[in-house]
Parts: sequence; C-alpha cells; structure tokens
Amino acid sequence: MRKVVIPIGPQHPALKEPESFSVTLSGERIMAFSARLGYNHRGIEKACEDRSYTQNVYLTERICGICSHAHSTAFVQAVEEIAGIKIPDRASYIRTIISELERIHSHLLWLGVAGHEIGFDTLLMYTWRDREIVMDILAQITGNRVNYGMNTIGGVRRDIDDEQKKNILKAMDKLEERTLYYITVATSERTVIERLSGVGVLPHKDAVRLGAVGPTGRASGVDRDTRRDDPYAAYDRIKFKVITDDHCDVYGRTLVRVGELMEAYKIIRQALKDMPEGPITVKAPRKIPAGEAVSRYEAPRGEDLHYVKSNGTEKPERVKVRAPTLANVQTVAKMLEDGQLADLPIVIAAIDPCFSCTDRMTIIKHAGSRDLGAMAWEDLRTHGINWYKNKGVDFSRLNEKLKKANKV
Amino acid sequence: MTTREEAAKTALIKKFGFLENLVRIQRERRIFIDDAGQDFERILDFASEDLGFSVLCAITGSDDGTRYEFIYHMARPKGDMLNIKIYTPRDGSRVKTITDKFPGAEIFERELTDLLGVKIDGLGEGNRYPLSDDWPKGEYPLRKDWVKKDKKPEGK
Amino acid sequence: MIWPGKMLKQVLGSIFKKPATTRYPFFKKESDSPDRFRGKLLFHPEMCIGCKMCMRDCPANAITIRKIADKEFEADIDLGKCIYCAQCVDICPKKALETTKKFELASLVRGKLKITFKAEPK
Amino acid sequence: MIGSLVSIFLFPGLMFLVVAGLAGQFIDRKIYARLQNRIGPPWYQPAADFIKLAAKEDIVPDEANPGMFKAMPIFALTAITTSILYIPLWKDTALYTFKGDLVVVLYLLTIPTLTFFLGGWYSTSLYSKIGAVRALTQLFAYEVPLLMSILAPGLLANTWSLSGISQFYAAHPWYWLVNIPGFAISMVTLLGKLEKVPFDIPEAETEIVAGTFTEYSGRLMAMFKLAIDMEAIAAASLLAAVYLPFGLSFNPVVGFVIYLLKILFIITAMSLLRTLFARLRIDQMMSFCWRYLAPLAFVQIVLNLTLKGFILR
Repeated sequence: MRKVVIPIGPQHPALKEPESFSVTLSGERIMAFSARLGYNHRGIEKACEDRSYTQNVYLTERICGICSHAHSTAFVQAVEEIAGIKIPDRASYIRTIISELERIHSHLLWLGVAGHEIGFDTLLMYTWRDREIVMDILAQITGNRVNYGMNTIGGVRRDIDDEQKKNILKAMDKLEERTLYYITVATSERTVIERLSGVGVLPHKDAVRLGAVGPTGRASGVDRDTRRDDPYAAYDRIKFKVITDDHCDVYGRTLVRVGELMEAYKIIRQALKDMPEGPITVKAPRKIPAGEAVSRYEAPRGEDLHYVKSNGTEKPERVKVRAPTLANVQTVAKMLEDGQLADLPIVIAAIDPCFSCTDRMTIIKHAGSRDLGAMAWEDLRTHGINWYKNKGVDFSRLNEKLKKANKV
Repeated sequence: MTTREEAAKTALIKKFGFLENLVRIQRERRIFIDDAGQDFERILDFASEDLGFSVLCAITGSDDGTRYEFIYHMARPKGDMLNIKIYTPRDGSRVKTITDKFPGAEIFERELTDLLGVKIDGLGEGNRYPLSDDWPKGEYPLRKDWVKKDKKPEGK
Repeated sequence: MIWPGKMLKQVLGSIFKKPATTRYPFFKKESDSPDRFRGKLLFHPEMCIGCKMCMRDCPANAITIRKIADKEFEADIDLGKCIYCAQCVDICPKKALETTKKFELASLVRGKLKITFKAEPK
Repeated sequence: MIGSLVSIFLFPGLMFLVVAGLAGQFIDRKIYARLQNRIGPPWYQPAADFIKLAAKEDIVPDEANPGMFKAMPIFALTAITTSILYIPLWKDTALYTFKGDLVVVLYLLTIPTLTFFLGGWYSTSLYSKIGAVRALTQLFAYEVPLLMSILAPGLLANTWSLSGISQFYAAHPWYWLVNIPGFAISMVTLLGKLEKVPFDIPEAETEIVAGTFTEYSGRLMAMFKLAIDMEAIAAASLLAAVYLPFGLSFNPVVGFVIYLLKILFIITAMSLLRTLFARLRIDQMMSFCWRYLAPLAFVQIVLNLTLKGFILR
C-alpha cells in the first residue's frame, strides 16, 4: 500500500500549542513518526542573563502557564541555595499547598483534554467545570488564576488566612467527591476504556532507557517522584503515596493522574493542619554570591530541573531549564510504534505535553523571506479588503476611523 | 552530609585518583565533579553503572568567556545527583556524543549544537532544536559575545 | 460485559441544574476578581518619593517614574507591557502604588494602553 | 405544475427543510449544551453561522478538481430535498409515491455520504483524503444494519412503499411496537450516517482537522453544513414514518404537530446519545456494526417474517 506522510502541526486541532510532527501512514497505521520541536522558543534562558534575580522570578514563572509555580519555585529554590537563605517553615508549607493546588488544576485540565482528544466532549466540559473550583481557590489565595506570583526569593508573597483555609478544605471535599466520580467513569465507561487501554504502550524497559519522568514514567512502573526522592518545600514532613501503575499505556497514565489527584487532596489537608504560624518571608540580598545550584521540582508533568549559576552580581550568569516534557517527548515515537492514526492525538496528549516549557526561546530576527508561493501578511490583507469591496462591503471608512483613533 | 554522598565520593576518588580535590559535596544529595577532564567517559560509565547514577536529567552548556563548560546532570533513582563538569576551549570546541549510552541525550546535545555552536562528534543527522530552520549560520545565542541584532521596535 | 453510557445519570441530572457557564459580558461572576486580584495599577503621585525601586524591579519595564518638579513625580504605565505581577506594589516603600480589580483593559488602539498618572498641581 | 413546484421548493421541500434543519441544529446544540451543564447557543446561532459562512470567500485548492469540488454540496442538497418528497410526514400518504420508494429514499439518503467522499477525494488534501476514505469505510459498516432494520417493518407490512407502510400500520395499530428493536438500531446507525459522536470518525477534528471538509470554505462549506442538518431532518422523518406510524389520521394541523413532536423526540435522543460516548476508532466501529448491530437487525427481520407468516396470514 502507498505510504503518505501527513503533517500534524505546527497548527493542528489536536495540539494546543504549535509544534510539528510528521507521521508516515500506511492506511490508518503509523509507520514512522518524527517531531520537530522549537516553535515556542522564546529565549528565556538568555533573557534571564540580563535581568535581575527578582525580575527572573516572574520571568521563569512565565515559562509555562500551567506549571508556572513549578518553574518559579525551582528557580527560587536554586537561588536560595546559592545565597544560603533558609525560608520560614510557613512559607515552605504555603509553597507546598500552592504546588499541590496547581497539580490538581493541571491534572483536571489533562483529564478534560484527554476526553476531548478521544471525542468525549462531555468529560471535557464536566472536568473543566469542576476545575473552576480549584481555579477560584487559587485566585483567592494568590490573586490570579494562573501565573500566581506567589514566590519571591526568601519566601512567599501572600499568606493563607483562616477563611481561605476553610474555603480550601471545603473545595477539597467537593473535588474529592468529583474525582471519585471521574475514577468510576474512567474505569467503567466502555468507550473510554476501548480508546485508552492498550494504546501508546511504553514498556518499563523503554521508559527507563528513554528517561521518562512524571506520570508518564510512573504509569510504566518507574517508581520515581522528586517529592519523595529529593524533597523540597515541606514534602519531607508530609506523608503521601507515590502512585505507580504497570499498565504502561494511556489507561495507566490516566489512573496515575487521577490517583495523584486523590493524593493531592490528602497532602493539602495535611499541610493545612501542620502549617505553623510565623513569618512568610525572610529578607534576601539583591546581590547573590557566586556559586551554583541544581534544583529539582516535581511538576504535574514530571521532574522539572533548574540549574542556576551566579557570579556575585545582581544578575545570574547562567540559568538552565529542563522542563519535564523535554524528557518525555522522546518517548512518543516509541509509544506510537505500530499505532493507529486515530490514537495519535491521545498518545501525544497522554504525556501531557507542555511545549512552551520545553522550548523557551523565540526568533528575534524576522522570519526569512522564503517565498513558497504563500501570501505575505500585507498581501493577504489587501486581498481581503479588495474581495469584500467587490462584494460591496467597504472597510475603508473603518480604516480611517482607526487611523483617527490611533492619532489621538 | 549523609553517608551515601560520602560513599560515592570515596568510591570516585578511589577509582580516579586525580579527582581528590575535584569532587565536592555541596549539600545533601548534591555532588559535583568540577573537572572530569579526559577521563569524562570513564567517569560517566563508572557513575552510571557502578554507582547507580543511571538517569540523565539534562546537559547544561554555558560560556564563561574563556571556555565552554558542560555539566552532565546525572541522578540516582532515589534522589542523589551527580553533576559532572567538563570544559572545552572556545575555538573548535568538540564533545563526544553520549547518545549510545543515553538515547534520551539527543535533544540536549542538539540544543548545545544550536545554542552554543559546539560540534558533537557522533551525533547523527536530524531536525535541529530549538532554533528555526532559517536561523542564520554562525549565530549562537548562548555565547557571551553574542548580541541581539534586530531588536523589535519598542511599543509599535 | 461493561455497558457504555456510564455518565447517563449525571448528564440527565444536568438538565435540572443551573448552567455552570455565564453569559460573560452581560453577567459577571463575583469570583472573577477576588480581593487579592492583581488588576490595573493605580498610582498616587502625592505619596511617591521618587526612589524608582518599582522601575528597577519591574520585570517588563512597564513603569516609568518621571520627576517633573521638586518632590513631584509622574508615572507612565504601559498596560501592554505590564504583566500584573504587582512586584512594584510590594517593593514600594511608601505604598504609592496599588492594584485595582479592573481587568477588562483590551483596546483596539495601542496608544490607549499607555496611561500617565499626573501629579496634581500643588 | 405550480403545486409541484411549491411542494418541491417551499413546502415540504427545500424551504421547509432548510428552516427545519437550522431549527434542528439549534435544538441539538442546545440540548447537547444543557446536558453538559452549559448555557448553549441562542436560537439564531445556526442561521448566523450560515450567513457568516455564506459571506466568506470560496477557496478552491489549486490541485482540486474544481467541477467536482463545487458540484458536490449541490448534489448533497438535491438528494436530500428529493428524498423528503417520498416520505409521508403527517398523513398516511406522501406527496409522491410508487412501489419500492422506501429503497429509493434510502439510496437518496446515501448520496450525501458519497458526496462527502467525492468532495473530500477531489480536494486532494491529505486530511480530506483520509477523511473521505474513512467516510466510505464507515458507510460500509453502518449501511447494512441500517438497511436491514428499516426494511424489516416493510416486510411486516408486505410493501416497500413508504406510504404503504404508513397505511398498513394505520390499519393495524400497535403493530409498530414490534419494530422497536429495529428503531433502536436505526437510531445508532443514524449517528454514523450523520457523522456524530461516537461515529464522527470521518471528521474527527483532533485527528484529521475537519476530515472531508478540511478544504471547504465559504458558501460551499455552508451548503455542506446545511446538507448535514437537512439530512438529519430527512432521516428523522424517515424513521418517524417507518417506526412511529401513529397519529396520521387527524386533521393536517394536529398531524403536523404530532410529526414535529416525533422529529423532536428523535433529535433529542440523538443529542443524548452523542453526549454519552467517546469517539470510536474506525476498526472498533466496523466490528461494533458487524458484530452487534447487523445480527440484531437480522433478528428483527426474522421476527417480522415469523410474525407475518404465522399471525397475519
């Protein structure tokens, strides 16, 4: 049978971010798969080098929208280690609580996306409705739904008061009930099981070899979790289970994620109970002494690693970010071996890819003038205006209006 | 300092005598080898096979103005990290690939090629990462002497 | 045999529930802007002492403090650049900056995103 | 002559189908949204979508065969409009009727799927081609159980004319209850015919963008979308005529209201069904249709033949 190569991306409904994959198909069967990453490169690592540490906290936070707390915490931890700052206990508990709230929102988001990728939009609508609960809580505590701005060098910026505590506990009860329901749906809805089990198999051996991290690895029996193995914040004082599974497929990854949701509720309750009173921040110097540190953080998608090297000034010498997706994206080709086209979206989604974390740098130069017979933006615009003019619709007055408004 | 880190340090020094003053335990679970030099590959093998630092977390490449520094962040599944550093001169910098032992290293090595302009020996053909295909030749953003050329006009 | 259609009960129950979505521009939820919400910045010129800490710490270079006369300062804030982290509010020693709950700041005209807080003539 | 033109273009032909199709789309979307705990679109949304699409530029890909590409949406519309004329709506006779029109209507309702295939194939985009092949593969899966289950009531009535079937069930009330299993099977296969979840495989957006319709835009796309809405009404009318043949002997107004209620019931049931499932893979869909639906439809036929042989002799 004739083989065809179809492009998935850079713009494709299955991908929520621009990234390009090309898939060789024979009928519905996938023969080869290759990825071209880098569409989201924004130069953050380079940009970190000419910004001060305080500014970098907010810059690293914006590496990713979903795991923003993960990146800023990892960065801040590294800087604190170099400067020898010990953050107050209460601050580390608050960081733990925010990080688990973030995990809840990320995993619920994933569950919805997974539902959408297999054409089960009802699941998407329901999980995202329930995700609003945790988003509202996050907005209440930190002031924003994403990019919380919670971290600062030497602690956290906002405290959790008693009323918020109560609200969190109430929300946890509600979410726990809902999560239990989603566990029943995921494990007993026939069409969902048909689409998830046996799909995107990543055997334990390959998961270890390719260095899979986070839920992707744990669903293949790789028993690694930075929260337990290399504890940060308050995780060394909290009891929790690391969820693993040996299904090795997308179904297993779903089970791990919903299992982690249940654990997250427990962790948050425990942290709220144990959280000591006291200050939430200590004073940090603006100039960080020379040194280096590696900081690890278990983001919802897996291990996030930051390496910071300082040179005694206000600005870091080098910041290196290794986002979890970068470690996981190389497993996708293995998972898709002998797979079907229909399974491709859910397999890619199952590693919960976050390509903006992965790429981090954009093109500062203008794109080259490669003429592929495509229309330049201006031409397209003129064409559009003329086309509507021919139809008797004239936007030129609107343009004048806009020009006038621009002058004002 | 717990004994695990000390044990790893002792084992490393025992096997590679010249590391005497180069192995540094920065804190709990963080070990640095400051310059692995020519013996890098043997140290990497020893660390990953005998000492159990079997997970490659990342490769950091940086430019300190006079030479390039590469840090191989290796981790034990149970949390300890060993950071092996090697240095190369800025002119004609070459590093050998480690993709034969760690297939997951490919993407980190491509990143070094793109951003630092380091030649990786033994790294096969493939898509570039992370810069775009029309990125000009000879521009390596992570080098310290690299300057942004056409900055986006402010405000407009 | 596992039968499909596990969500039937929940789905049918939804008909009798209030929808979770709202008709946004016409109807706004209170939880959209909680107390700690970091919205559009507000500058109080009379409190500013011109230390320019906010300028120094702003990750996006969105704020500029200008001296117009002795002990009188103006602030230019570019809402297009501002990332609403409120670091300037935290760092300000005199509390001359504060966040408001305004968040619908989109504009068709770029110029409107640049706002200036003028010092009141004494 | 004028009467025929009125019935073809106005009522119950094209105009009625367009209005009913848009209304049907609204009801489907609203119910779907409410089942998902959302507000859903306002009543004019389908019409607004249609007008917006129709105002856009038609882009025909360079590589595509322009004739086929442009003709296909019109073919789809024509076939559906023709089919409605043979279906008895609120009386026990249709506007036009002849022996065996049941089979003709079934084939007319197959034509839209073929136009999706041809339109997708001739637009030469890879996504369209994959979608086109999927549409055709799916056709082979659902068409057999659908045909078998729709022919079963005809076998009982001993006629393959839709009006004849209506007249038979009008004369023998309550016999339609026998066909309920067939009705269920037809409902499920109808989801495949209309390409709705769980059988929206040919236009699975997360896999192949928009499948057959990837390259369509502007008026042609609007026509295709309209054709799908109208097909839903026509197919629902067919199911109502075959499986729910009651309430046909009242005066036209009451009969028309009853007809609308039947269609509403079928559309609601389809919305509910598409809320409940994840999309199947094409191989799972094939095996589901052949392993479960086709044998069940066969059982229905055997049941009807037995009934006819022993009781209605």
